[in-house]
Amino acid sequence: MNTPMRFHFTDEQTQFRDMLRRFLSDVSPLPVVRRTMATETGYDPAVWRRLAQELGLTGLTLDEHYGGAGFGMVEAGIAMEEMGRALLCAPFLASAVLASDAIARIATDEQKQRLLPSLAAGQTIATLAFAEHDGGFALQAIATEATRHGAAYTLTGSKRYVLDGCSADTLLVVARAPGSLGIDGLSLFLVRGDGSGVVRRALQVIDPTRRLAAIELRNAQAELLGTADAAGPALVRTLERGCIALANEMVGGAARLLEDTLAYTKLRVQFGRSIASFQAIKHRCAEMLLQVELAKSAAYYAAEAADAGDAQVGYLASLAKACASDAYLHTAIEAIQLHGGIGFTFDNDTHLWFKRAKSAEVLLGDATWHRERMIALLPRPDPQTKRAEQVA
Amino acid sequence: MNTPMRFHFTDEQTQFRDMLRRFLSDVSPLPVVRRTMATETGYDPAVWRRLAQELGLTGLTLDEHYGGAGFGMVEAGIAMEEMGRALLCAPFLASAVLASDAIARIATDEQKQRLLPSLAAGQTIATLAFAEHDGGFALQAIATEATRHGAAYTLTGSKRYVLDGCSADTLLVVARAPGSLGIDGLSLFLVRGDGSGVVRRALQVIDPTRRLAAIELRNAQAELLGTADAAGPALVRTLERGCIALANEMVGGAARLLEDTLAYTKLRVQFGRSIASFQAIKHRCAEMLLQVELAKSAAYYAAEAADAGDAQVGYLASLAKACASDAYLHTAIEAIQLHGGIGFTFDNDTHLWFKRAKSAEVLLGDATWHRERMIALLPRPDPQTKRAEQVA
Amino acid sequence: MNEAAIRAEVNAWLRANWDPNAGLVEWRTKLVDSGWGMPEWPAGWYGRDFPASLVRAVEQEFAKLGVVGVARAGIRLLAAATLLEHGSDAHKQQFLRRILTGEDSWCQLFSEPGSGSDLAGATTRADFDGKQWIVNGQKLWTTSAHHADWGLLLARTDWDAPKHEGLTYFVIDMHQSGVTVQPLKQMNGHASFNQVFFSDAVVKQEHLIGKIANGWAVAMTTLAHERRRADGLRSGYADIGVGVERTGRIFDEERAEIATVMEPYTWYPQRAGRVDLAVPRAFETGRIEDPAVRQELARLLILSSAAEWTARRARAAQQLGKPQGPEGSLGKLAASHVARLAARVHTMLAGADALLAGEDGPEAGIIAEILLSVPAVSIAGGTDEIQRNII
Amino acid sequence: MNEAAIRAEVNAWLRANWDPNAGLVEWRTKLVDSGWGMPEWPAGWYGRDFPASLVRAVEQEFAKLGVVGVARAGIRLLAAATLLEHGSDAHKQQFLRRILTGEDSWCQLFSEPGSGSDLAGATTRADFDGKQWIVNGQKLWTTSAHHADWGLLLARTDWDAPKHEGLTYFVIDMHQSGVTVQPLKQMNGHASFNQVFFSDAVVKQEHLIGKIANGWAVAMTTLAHERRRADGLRSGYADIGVGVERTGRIFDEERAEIATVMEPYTWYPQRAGRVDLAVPRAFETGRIEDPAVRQELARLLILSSAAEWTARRARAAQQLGKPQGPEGSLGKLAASHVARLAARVHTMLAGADALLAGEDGPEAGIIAEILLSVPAVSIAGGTDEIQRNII
Repeated sequence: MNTPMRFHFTDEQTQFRDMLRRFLSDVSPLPVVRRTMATETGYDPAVWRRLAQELGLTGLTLDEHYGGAGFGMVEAGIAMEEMGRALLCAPFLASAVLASDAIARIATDEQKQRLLPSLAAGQTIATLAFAEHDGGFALQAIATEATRHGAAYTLTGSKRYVLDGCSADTLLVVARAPGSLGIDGLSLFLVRGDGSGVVRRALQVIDPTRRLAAIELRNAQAELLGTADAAGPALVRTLERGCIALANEMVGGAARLLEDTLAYTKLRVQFGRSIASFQAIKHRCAEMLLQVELAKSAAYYAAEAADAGDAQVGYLASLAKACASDAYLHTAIEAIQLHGGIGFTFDNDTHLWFKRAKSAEVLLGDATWHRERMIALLPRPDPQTKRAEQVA
Repeated sequence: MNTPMRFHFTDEQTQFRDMLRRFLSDVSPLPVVRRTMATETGYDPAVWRRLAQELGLTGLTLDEHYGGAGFGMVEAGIAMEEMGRALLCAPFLASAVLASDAIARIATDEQKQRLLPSLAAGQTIATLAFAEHDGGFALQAIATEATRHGAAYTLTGSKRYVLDGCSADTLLVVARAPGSLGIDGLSLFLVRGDGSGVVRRALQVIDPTRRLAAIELRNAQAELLGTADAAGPALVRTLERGCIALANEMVGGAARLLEDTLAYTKLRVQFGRSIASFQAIKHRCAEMLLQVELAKSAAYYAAEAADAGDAQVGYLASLAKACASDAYLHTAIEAIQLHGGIGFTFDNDTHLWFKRAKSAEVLLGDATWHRERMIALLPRPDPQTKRAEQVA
Repeated sequence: MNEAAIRAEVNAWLRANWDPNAGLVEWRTKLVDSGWGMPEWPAGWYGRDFPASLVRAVEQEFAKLGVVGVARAGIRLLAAATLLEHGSDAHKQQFLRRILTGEDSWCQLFSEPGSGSDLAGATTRADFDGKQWIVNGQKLWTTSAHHADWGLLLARTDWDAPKHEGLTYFVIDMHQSGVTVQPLKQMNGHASFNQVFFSDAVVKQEHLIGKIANGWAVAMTTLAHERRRADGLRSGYADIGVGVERTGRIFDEERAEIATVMEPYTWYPQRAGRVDLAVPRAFETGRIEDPAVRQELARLLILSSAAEWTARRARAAQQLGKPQGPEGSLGKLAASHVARLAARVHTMLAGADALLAGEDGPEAGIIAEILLSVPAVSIAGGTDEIQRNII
Repeated sequence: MNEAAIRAEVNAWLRANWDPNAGLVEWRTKLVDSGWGMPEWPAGWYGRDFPASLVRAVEQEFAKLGVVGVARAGIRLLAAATLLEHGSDAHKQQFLRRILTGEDSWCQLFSEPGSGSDLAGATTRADFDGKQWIVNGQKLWTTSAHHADWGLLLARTDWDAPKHEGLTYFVIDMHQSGVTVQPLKQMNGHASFNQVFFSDAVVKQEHLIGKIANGWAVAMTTLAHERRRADGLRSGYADIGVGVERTGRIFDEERAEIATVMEPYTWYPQRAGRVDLAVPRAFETGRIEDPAVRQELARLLILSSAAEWTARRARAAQQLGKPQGPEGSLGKLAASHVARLAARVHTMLAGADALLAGEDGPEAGIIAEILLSVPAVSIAGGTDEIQRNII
């Protein structure tokens, strides 16, 4: 990296985190999470309103100009981390991160002026509908086509794994120009969730705290956002930010699981002694701790790099996502097992994070996919560097 | 598998193993190993003679007809396992397994009659020279070319990683017909180690108990063995048997390392108690034991399958090699670390097996290569089987 | 005794008495009284004091004809073994017969919340009120409690003695208001275990097994038999009537009995990782072409095959009466490795669909069930409990 | 004291006295007497009783001009710290000055074969013959013994007392016939440590440090300083004279001094796995095209980057005076993961060449040295020993 990294949070950022942690444990403690995840929409509008009105989180990274707070990826990461800790059920990633970022990057000033303020205020919820059954989260694989009718467009295709797709008012649909390939010819369209030619269906998910929808588009009315056929590169950036946000969510959940597990093992007594005193348990906890701290470092670094405009942010986003995916899942499995049989029961909370770890692992591409992407983005080193570093 | 497997050794095989173990600890204890590995040829002709004359090991798998014992892959596996335990330095794999098997499969009866008896008697040592710098152990990558002159041939090319290449009297060189590709057009040739146009050089190796040579062939005089351009498929079988033999050698070494480590940790006292009583050490040892036993099962199964003429022997050979490679290396690293600082010293014997594990891991293709090969050899299941097994 | 003669005798008896269209209990009653149902048991108690070799011979004769044996499902036989060793004649009189006929089903009430595998830490209390025992407390990890008639109860009767010496062993009637059985819902939606709550539940004075404060010793008997029989019991049904088509009322009733007992375990194949689905799905999804998938799939095939072969080696050695090698004890450790790796492979194979469950999920939700079940393998402490409860 | 003033004063003194062409000892003698060489030390003993903040300021002034400081290599400063705390004035008089000038080099004689990290288990004996101490026994894991003039010796003087209470701390003259130093050859061919054998070696009565049987307490002082200084010492040379071209006799002599001390550690970069070589070699060998290699390489890059960033986070927190989080203590665990994975990647990248060493091996043997060195990372017990001995 050429940009000097801080490797720590500013006092303001730490205060923001503390405030957020208190707020979430207040408005969304686990009983609320359990109640919310059992509802149809999977989130609590009242909580969402308080998030928006009392903390302005819904506009966290949007320009003040649009009623946002104008913060960067680091603050978004802190928010995601705390939400991951608290298992908050809310369309934050969908609306406040992915959709907001996509509009901010791609839409025209007029469109931003029209769309962002209500998003920033949390009055409308938007989501990014790009993934499809074949190809999953790869933009290159998008098959949904846009047909132009003068200034207007209609979209036809099937979107899947759409975050909060059923509760979103506004769908930002990625579609391609007929005959285009790869990320060329991709455009971002605005589609009303209740628009004609739009059929939404809630998918049965492995993680009840993160809702997904399948969306069928049959000649759905759509408004082009920004320039036609040129959204590809911007969308890549948006998804990278999504990965960084998700990586931060994951380390929040993993860290919380670790704390709970340490507390539980210290508490739990077997054969007359705390099981934490069993050396083998200690070693497993140390390994969990390592995984969590490494993943934190990667997630924090990627967020800081994004704000610093680091040219390698794509590489770092994939690194953070892959690192956090493996760490979170490992931590979750260990947490369940170290809780003993009770950790596998539904009344014990551990599985809620396990399921979140599982969905986060797969969402926006799994670790294998991001490891491959890392190498694809790796710059070929010039022969000098190697010799140079050999002394180090 | 359709052939019924025994999953145990016969009493005769167990007696053969016990006898061999006693013999090796008698003729090649570790001090002898250390002395031998410091010699130029890297093996002890006296020990080799005793192996041949007292046990007839050099002809273990050759037909009685050629002065061999006519045993199968299981017995060869037992021999390799015991040699791996004892770290025997001898050209057994090169001469008694690879070279003998190749001749037996490929050569004409007249050639076998001429070559095998002296191999069986251990009077001559042969090795299989097939690997080359580019492509390593893949037959497909062989570039050495054979030029025909009437009935005679000359070979030109560079062989590398040739087992005991400098001490072998007879080189079995694999070369291809000009313009041929893959394993088509490969022939097996007999070349005298001291023949004209043959330049042999001992390579500096990571494992002093297993010697390798680089062999330059410049219009070297060669005798074609068997039919021209048709040796490919037979050589594949020969190398598969080599992998099974090597897998058995590896489990022998791994099992021995495990035993030594358990003994050492029980012995070693720290803070007033045997370190074996530290739970974390126990768990590491249990994991080592699992790895070793799994690798044994795979190595034994492959050997039994080879003798049973199992059609999947290629798949099983790669499975056994990959399994044993990872298990042996894991065991060796753990063994060194559980021995504490002393385990890293040259005077402690652990590193001798570690180096053997390292060379065995790479020889005849590493675990990644064999895992890939396994899948390539995997038969596409018919849709029925799945449903059928679902109930199981 | 001469094996051939025994075989002839049992065979003749079976041909004379076996009727696939009889009622299950009706047949078993006849079988139990004949002494052929449990030949290893004492002659005085429905048995013939047969040594293992002859028992095996008898079993083989049963298998040949596909004859249904005595009830073995659940922990019935553990209860019986315990009663045979520590019970009074009255106990044997009252319970053994109905155990073998299958009329009574039993459950084990040992573990408690928190105590995990430390059974001696039990805090469920039993107090004698002068004419009967009053039980209060909670048990966990009881498998068949929801359909059990009787329970093997380990409860604390002395709070001053060292923990192993304050326990007493009872047989408790599960059909009473003081006993509440609640299924324990798991993270994967299934419920293999129950919690059992006792509030002033009653145990007749004569249903105390062994002596007061001697419960630990009695419980050890139960656990010892549990371990010894585990394998046998699990295969208990598998080897009956191989190749004999099993039609008739008696088989229907037996199938029903088995179904009831097996019900809590329908997810166990998923817990083990369903390696059998990996290769077919790799081809069907086309992910077999992905080199990274190929590596992980190969790792899984290596691990699971080697684990299976290791188990076969252990069994072969056992059958040859060879000294049991270490490879026998490794099953659990291997199983947890297999399950974790299988979950990773299934996740890779499912791609984005790994997010989905139920009808929307791959294999109609089976894959999701795998991903949500594997963490149960090798649960620290809990495992043995779980494993042992499998029939 | 005012920092600016201090900076000015030291800067002026340096400009007046610093001469790159002076002899190393000559310069250091002047430096030591001036009190600027060890400003944190007591005023009475070559120091100025400076607090850490001012010491840092002085060090920065030295760095600016690229001035060579007092001798820090090896365990000299640990010896000095121990003598300052437990030594008599005579000891300080005799040893401190020559430690700082670099004239004397020291080694630590604590660990013994078998005792591993359990130092109190020492069995090397020291017996008083009426006028001096006679030492017999063996020490292990001593780094600089082969060029040391003096040794810090922990020996047992009372065999009846509990193990911690029977030890006494001495300074032993390494140049005597009773002391034999043997390099301890490692599996990778290097020798970072020595074995030291004592047969009737002699220690002057006045070279006993502290009181008889109080050796454990004194040793604790040495170890405490060892841990506290570890980082500082390791970077000791790195941050000197950055960007200042370092020519002149004094620098040559210092380089020679460093070379001597660093010699046993030339293989440490290989032990750490040489992650820096992975990417360049992946491209050079063309193996970067292999998808399986790409996965492992990515895993390595993730692990090593995250480990480095974790260390940076710990340092940043430390510098901000924030409470030290857990991330600080994880370095070793991470390092062993990195090393193992790096070895795997280097093996994959080398292909069949991973069989070869020395000139025939990839990178002229560096790769082989990596493969033969990584097992040394996180050696159970041994590790701390090894780590701490790194300057």
